[in-house]
Amino acid sequence: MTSPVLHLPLAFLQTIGLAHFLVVGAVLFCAGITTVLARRNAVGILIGLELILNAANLNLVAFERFGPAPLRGTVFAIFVLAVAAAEAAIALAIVLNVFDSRDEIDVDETTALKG
Amino acid sequence: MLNLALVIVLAPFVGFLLQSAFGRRLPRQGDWLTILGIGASFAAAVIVFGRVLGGEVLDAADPAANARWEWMRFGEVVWNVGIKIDGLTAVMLFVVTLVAFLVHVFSSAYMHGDPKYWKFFAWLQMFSTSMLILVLADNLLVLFIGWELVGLCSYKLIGFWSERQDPCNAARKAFITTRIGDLGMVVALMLIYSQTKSFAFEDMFRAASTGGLDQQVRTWASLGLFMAAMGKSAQFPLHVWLPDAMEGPTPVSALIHAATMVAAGVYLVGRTFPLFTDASLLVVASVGAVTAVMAGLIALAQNDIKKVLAYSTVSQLGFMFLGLGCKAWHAALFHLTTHAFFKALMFLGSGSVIHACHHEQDMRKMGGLWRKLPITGTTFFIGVLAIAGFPFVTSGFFSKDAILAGAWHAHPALFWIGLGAAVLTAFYMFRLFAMTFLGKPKDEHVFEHAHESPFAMTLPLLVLCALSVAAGWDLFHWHSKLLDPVAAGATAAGSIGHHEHSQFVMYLAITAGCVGLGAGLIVFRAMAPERLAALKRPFGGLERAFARKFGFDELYREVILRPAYVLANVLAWTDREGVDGAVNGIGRTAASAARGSGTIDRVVVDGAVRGTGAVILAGGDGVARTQSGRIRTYVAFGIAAVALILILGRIF
Amino acid sequence: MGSNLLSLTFLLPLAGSVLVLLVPKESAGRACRWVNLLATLATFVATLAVWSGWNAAKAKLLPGQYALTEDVEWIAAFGIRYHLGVDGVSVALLLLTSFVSIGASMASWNVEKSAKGYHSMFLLLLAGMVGVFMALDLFLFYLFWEIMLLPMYFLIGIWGGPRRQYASIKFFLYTLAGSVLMLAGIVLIWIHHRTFQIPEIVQIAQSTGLFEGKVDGAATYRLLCFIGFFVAFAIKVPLFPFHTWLPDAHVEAPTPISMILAGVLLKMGGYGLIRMAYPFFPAAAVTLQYWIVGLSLASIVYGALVAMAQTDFKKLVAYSSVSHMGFVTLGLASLTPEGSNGAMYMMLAHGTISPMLFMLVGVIYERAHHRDIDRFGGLAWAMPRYGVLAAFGIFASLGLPGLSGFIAEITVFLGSFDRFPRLTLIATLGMVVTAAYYLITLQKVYLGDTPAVYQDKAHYPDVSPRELWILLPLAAVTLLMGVLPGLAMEIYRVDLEGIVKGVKEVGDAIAKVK
Amino acid sequence: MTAVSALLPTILLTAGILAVLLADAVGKGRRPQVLPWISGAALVGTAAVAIVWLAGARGDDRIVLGALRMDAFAFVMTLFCAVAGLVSILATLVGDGNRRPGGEFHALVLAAVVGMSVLGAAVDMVTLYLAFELVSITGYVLVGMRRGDRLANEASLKYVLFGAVSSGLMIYGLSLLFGLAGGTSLEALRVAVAQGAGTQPVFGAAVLLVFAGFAFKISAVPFHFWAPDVYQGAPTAVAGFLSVASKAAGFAGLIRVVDALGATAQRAAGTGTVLRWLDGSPAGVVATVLGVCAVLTMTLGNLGACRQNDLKRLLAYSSIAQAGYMLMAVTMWTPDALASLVFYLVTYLFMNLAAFLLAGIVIRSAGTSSLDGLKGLGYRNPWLAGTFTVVMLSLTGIPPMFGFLGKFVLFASVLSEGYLWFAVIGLLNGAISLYYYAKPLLRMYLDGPAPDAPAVRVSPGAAVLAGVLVLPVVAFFLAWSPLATWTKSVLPTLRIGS
Repeated sequence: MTSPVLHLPLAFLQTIGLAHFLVVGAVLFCAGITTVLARRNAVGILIGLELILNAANLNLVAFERFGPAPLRGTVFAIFVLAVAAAEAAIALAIVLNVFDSRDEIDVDETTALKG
Repeated sequence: MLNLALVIVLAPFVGFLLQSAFGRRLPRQGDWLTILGIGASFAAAVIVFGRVLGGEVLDAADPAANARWEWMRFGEVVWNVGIKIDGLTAVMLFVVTLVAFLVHVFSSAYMHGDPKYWKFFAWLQMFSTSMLILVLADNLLVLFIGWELVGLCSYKLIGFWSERQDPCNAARKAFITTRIGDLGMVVALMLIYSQTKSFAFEDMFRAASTGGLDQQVRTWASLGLFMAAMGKSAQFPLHVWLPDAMEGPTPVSALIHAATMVAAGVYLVGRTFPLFTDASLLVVASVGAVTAVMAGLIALAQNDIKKVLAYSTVSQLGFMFLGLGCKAWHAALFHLTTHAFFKALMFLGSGSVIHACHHEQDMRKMGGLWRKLPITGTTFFIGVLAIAGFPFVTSGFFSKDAILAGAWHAHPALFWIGLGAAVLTAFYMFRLFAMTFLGKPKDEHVFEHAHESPFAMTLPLLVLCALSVAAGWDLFHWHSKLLDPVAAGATAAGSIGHHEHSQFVMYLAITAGCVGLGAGLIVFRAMAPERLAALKRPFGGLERAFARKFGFDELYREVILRPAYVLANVLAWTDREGVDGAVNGIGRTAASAARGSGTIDRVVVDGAVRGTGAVILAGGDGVARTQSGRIRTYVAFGIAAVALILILGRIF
Repeated sequence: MGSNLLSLTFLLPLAGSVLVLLVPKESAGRACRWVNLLATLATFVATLAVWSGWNAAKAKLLPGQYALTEDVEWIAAFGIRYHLGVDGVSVALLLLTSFVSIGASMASWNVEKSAKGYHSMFLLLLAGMVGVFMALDLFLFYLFWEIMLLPMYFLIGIWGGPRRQYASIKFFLYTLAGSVLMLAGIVLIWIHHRTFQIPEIVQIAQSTGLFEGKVDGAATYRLLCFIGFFVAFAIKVPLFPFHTWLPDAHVEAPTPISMILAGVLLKMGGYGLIRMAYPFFPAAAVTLQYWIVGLSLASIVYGALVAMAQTDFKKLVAYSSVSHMGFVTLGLASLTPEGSNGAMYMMLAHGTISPMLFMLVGVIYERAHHRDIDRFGGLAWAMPRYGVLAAFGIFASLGLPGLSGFIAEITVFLGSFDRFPRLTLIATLGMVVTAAYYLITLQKVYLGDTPAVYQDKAHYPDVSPRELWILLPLAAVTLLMGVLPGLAMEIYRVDLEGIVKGVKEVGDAIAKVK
Repeated sequence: MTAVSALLPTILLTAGILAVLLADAVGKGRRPQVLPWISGAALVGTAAVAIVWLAGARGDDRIVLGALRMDAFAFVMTLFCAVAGLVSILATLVGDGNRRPGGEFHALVLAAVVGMSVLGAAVDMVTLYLAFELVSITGYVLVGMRRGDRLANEASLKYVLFGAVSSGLMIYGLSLLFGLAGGTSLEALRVAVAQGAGTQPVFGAAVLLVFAGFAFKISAVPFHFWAPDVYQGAPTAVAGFLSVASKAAGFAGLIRVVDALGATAQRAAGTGTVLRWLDGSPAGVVATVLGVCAVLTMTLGNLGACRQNDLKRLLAYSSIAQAGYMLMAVTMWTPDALASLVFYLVTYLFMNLAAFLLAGIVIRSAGTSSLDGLKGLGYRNPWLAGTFTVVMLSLTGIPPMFGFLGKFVLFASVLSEGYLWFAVIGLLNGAISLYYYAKPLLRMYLDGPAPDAPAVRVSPGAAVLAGVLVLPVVAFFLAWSPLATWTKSVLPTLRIGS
């Protein structure tokens, strides 16, 4: 039983080039964006955020692997990781703060400030 | 000569200043002061009259007389103010100062006991001053200034008893109607100035004769001047204010509406006669003729003694304009002078009658007063004869006959209308005389109290009676000496026709006069009241029409006043809502915000949206609504914007 | 010329305004109104000195040159100079300003509500106004123009009538929106010609024309800039579509401020047109002249008609101001010697007559605390002297010959008839309508029978000496300017005609070329 | 002058942070009085270094460690943010009176200033991103300082979520740019763009994403949503700090990036202004986006403010509108325009800090941040009301206040590029702004004295600080031209790497 996949031109599968990584990066980025928009829970939004940051990391590393610049991309990626961690920590602390005073962190409810 | 003229003008002005400042505290409330002022002016006028008879003339143009002073300067154009005396001015000066003097004397008795006695004399003085400015002016601008000042003084004098509403309305109506006329004068001024760049009479006449002013401009300018004259002399369309002006005290009616102000219109047309082209002269003549007849008819149906006299004035002025229109310049001006005397006589006469009957003006309550007021009666009778044009004895005959002769030569059609008017004049004047002085007294109460007026009132009557007879004869042949040179000047401008005295016209005029008087005698004197009523019945509808003055007041009220008010209110509303509304949004919200009312949102959100202000606030409101407070909408907006720009980027 | 007389004239009220703040708290009421009066009188004396100084220097001046100039470098980076100077036109308006301010400062005699603030704002306003007429540097002019707005906002806003907030914010917004357009114009001129000095700009404008060669499509730039300047000044005049702030501002402003607003602030629009808008862009002025005349006619007739429908006496006088100021723009647009002279004369005449009218309204408002025409009656009997003055004021505003209003109206008519015959006829209609609404008001308020309430002398005393001292000088000037117009005209005639001739020649030349 | 001297400001500030944290720990729970002195000393030291460097021979501004270029522009930004930090700390001390802020507050402010100074000097993508994040994160925490306050919590939550997403977009954009440039240094990017990298389709997307980050930082449309809510929720002093310092740093970073995208090359090549919209060149794209963004920010900021009845929200929208005006200058990208931007930033610093300080005082005494708290203030405390009026009028741009001079210079630079309609829109926006800036005046004066309103106590410290801030706003038009010429000399040395 031949599945359609097999008929794909094998050439596409063999040589994994820069484009593939960028496509995956873009997909990750879009996933992150949709998660941020769809989620009502603050933590859910933070998860989406992590997806976006990792998409950026993937791009960086991919460019570094296929591009001329030696080791610049990965250094950048590592910095991004570090900053992402710090940001997540701060964000969760603030979310906890909100949780204390409101007993729920549904983002749509926090509308005291508006107009 | 110059300082005489200055005395003439300044004497009453000084009187006005002193009287209005200290009048109340002076003995007899200062009436002697004002009589002195106008007396001095009258004396000077007599001297000037004599001098001008001797051929001496004050011409502002020549520098020697230095009767011209620079008033304003624009670039190289200079406007100046000057005094000019020629034959016509001399005559007018004499007439105005004399009548004014007599009226001052008359009112010292008539107005006795009035709370604002001193104020009346102050404004009489001011009126005389403005009239004299008008007469002495050497250019059209100063004449216009005098013209409007006369308007102001007549406003003040008509509305003298200002605590009652009717005099105030009458005064306002007079001022505004004459003001509409003045519009014509302003237009004329502008038309002439734009071509000649000067207002002096001699420049204007030189330009007119040498073609400086083209024909079209001359016609329109002269019609503008005539419009002003119509306003002031209460001619056909603009006559509505004169009968109402009778609300003013009788001496005022005598001075203003018989002799001077009303005559100013005729003087204006006379003075600026060279400007008139044949076309405009035809208009003047026809308006004059129509007014003469129409006013006569209305006078016939009036029962208030002063209203009859008022309409008779309008009719006589129509006569004068008819004369001017038919280029009988000399005759018209002559009629002006004679009419001034006998009309003033009759107004003062009616004043003394009213004074006698304790301010009763309705003729139907009078009758048989001749026995009670002999002097007034006789003088009044002579006045009636004069105005009717009783042959040879009265001056009226000579002047009216001259006008009719002129009309006969120029426009025969208008001559017949004029003749008809003459008959009418005689008829209604005799009706007036008969109803007041002859026949049986209709109201015992009025008749009992009637008594002859004091000497101060009868003296002017006697003087005027003498003059209205004497003026006819060419004493010191003042016609030729005074009027002809000016007429010659005017003819030089090629617009005054030569007229010879035709016998046929004279006889016609005599018969007209007698027929009118006779008919009056038969109808009003002899006929019994009930047959009189029978005679009147077929004319019933006509009479009501005459009584309501052909409905002109209502016509104006509907055609001009009401739409003006409606337009004003509509504009005021649009101003508040429309133009103002365009910017009102901000203002209104600021006010509501300032009141800090809690309903701000309701007011702003669902309030009526107005103009740019509101648009701005709606924008602001839109922005605020996007701030929904929900974080996910914020992020969504952000990303959506980025995506939008990306797509747009792809398209371009 | 070294004399710093002009700076003195401007600094006097400014110093007064600061001095008033230092007056000790408890005697605030009485003391600072004296300081106010003294400062205003001092300013008047200073303007007289300026007049005599200018008179002396006048002989030596070339046409278009300014007297008593003070020119000091101020901000080098942008070429801004502290440049003051006067010519005939500004001297005449300076005299008007300080003269009317004396009356106004006397009229604000019994202001109780935080008197110190009021008098200091009043003097700051005077300083701003005086400055506007003297500034010859566009930036300095704009500075004074805005300085003047601030106190006006507070004076109407705090001491005004019931709807004062609405009126003051509207006044401020209207004028600011206009002046923002002017600022754009000023900056554009500065960018392309690197100068703020009015004489230099006029020089360029009359020779090559502004922006010529500096930017492609210079003509459209000039037109846009002219519109920018014109709108800013038209709002101040106020001209027809931009006038809606005036009735509100007048109705809500206290009497003295109304006097200054009508007497002086409206003239700034006219002054701006004469000093800047027309000379800077003569071609644009000529091309748009029919628009300007149309708007002026609208102002005259529309203003008069709407005035007829008013029941609030002050609003009626405000709309009559709109109507009268329409003459100014009409006269200017005609660019004829008579027309422009008449326009300037109307500014001086209206500048003395309207404060008098507002004072008259103020007198009865202080007594009756309402301004509804229909509720008045027979005041001439209750207050005879007041009645006489009121009649004088109304007839002066009506344009009665022998008073200044008539001279202005007749000269504008004669001037503009040369250029726009048929259009000027429409303006003459205004004369009749003005006569109508003023006489109707005169009758309703002053004549007829006096209702009982106005009879008792306690509440309705005749005009007080202080009020007389305000009204009589204004009446005297109106009469003097009516009988002897030469005196007032000679001050500004030569300079004004020079400016107008310059504008007309350049404008016509360029118009012919196009 | 070795690299150390270039990094002196950063070193000083870091030392300050450590000292503050140490002192706080050692203080055994009591909040020692010394903390403000330490942070104050650090900030004053940094400012002094910057002033000395600027006034002095302005030594070499070579790139340090491949990441920073401490040129004149960077030092101006450092001075700017140090002053803003100092004022914010003083405002908090003076404002809250009773509750002295903890050690971490001082540390965070110092950290933020470090981030801003580095952001002003960044010439490498990595340093740019790090500094950007440092400023943002310290901002999130500062907003959420008052733990118990529900509004503060909500404000910080919104700030952190919105900020994080925006920086996420930015880093993704930067990663794409990294790919295009083949290196993290902005110089590499500039070279790549010069060689036509700009024509690649992905370039537009990358630039946009990076701008998302900066738009968030300077609160420009469409990333301005956080500003009104956060300013309202945050303590007033912190809101002031954000509105001035972080916005200035945002502009500094933006200028570095826009330069890297070939704007200056375009400008130098004499092909007219960068603002040839949609002319296909990469710089054209940048200009179009910036221009549209500027107009939207201005108009939206002004419109939004018209409807506000809360003082802090009103000031928030006003700062959005001011960002719009400043963005206009960046769009012009001429030496005059950038000088006018720096000039405007100086006026903006004094005006806004003064506005927030005064607002803080009024709100604290009135208990509510709504405009009604101001009722009748003009009569109760004339001096406070007077200074507040001066600041409001200066923000509107009424001469002779400082704000007018800033606007004048700004619009002059725009007009000299011939963009008439652009300037007119800006000017009309200025006119509309009068409406809402006059609202406080309305309440303070025009409503008449409010006898029952609480008396407003102004501590001497606050009065002095307010005086220091307001004085230049009123008096600067006397010494105006030295500042104008000085700002021209401080332009960022564009063409990084030359």
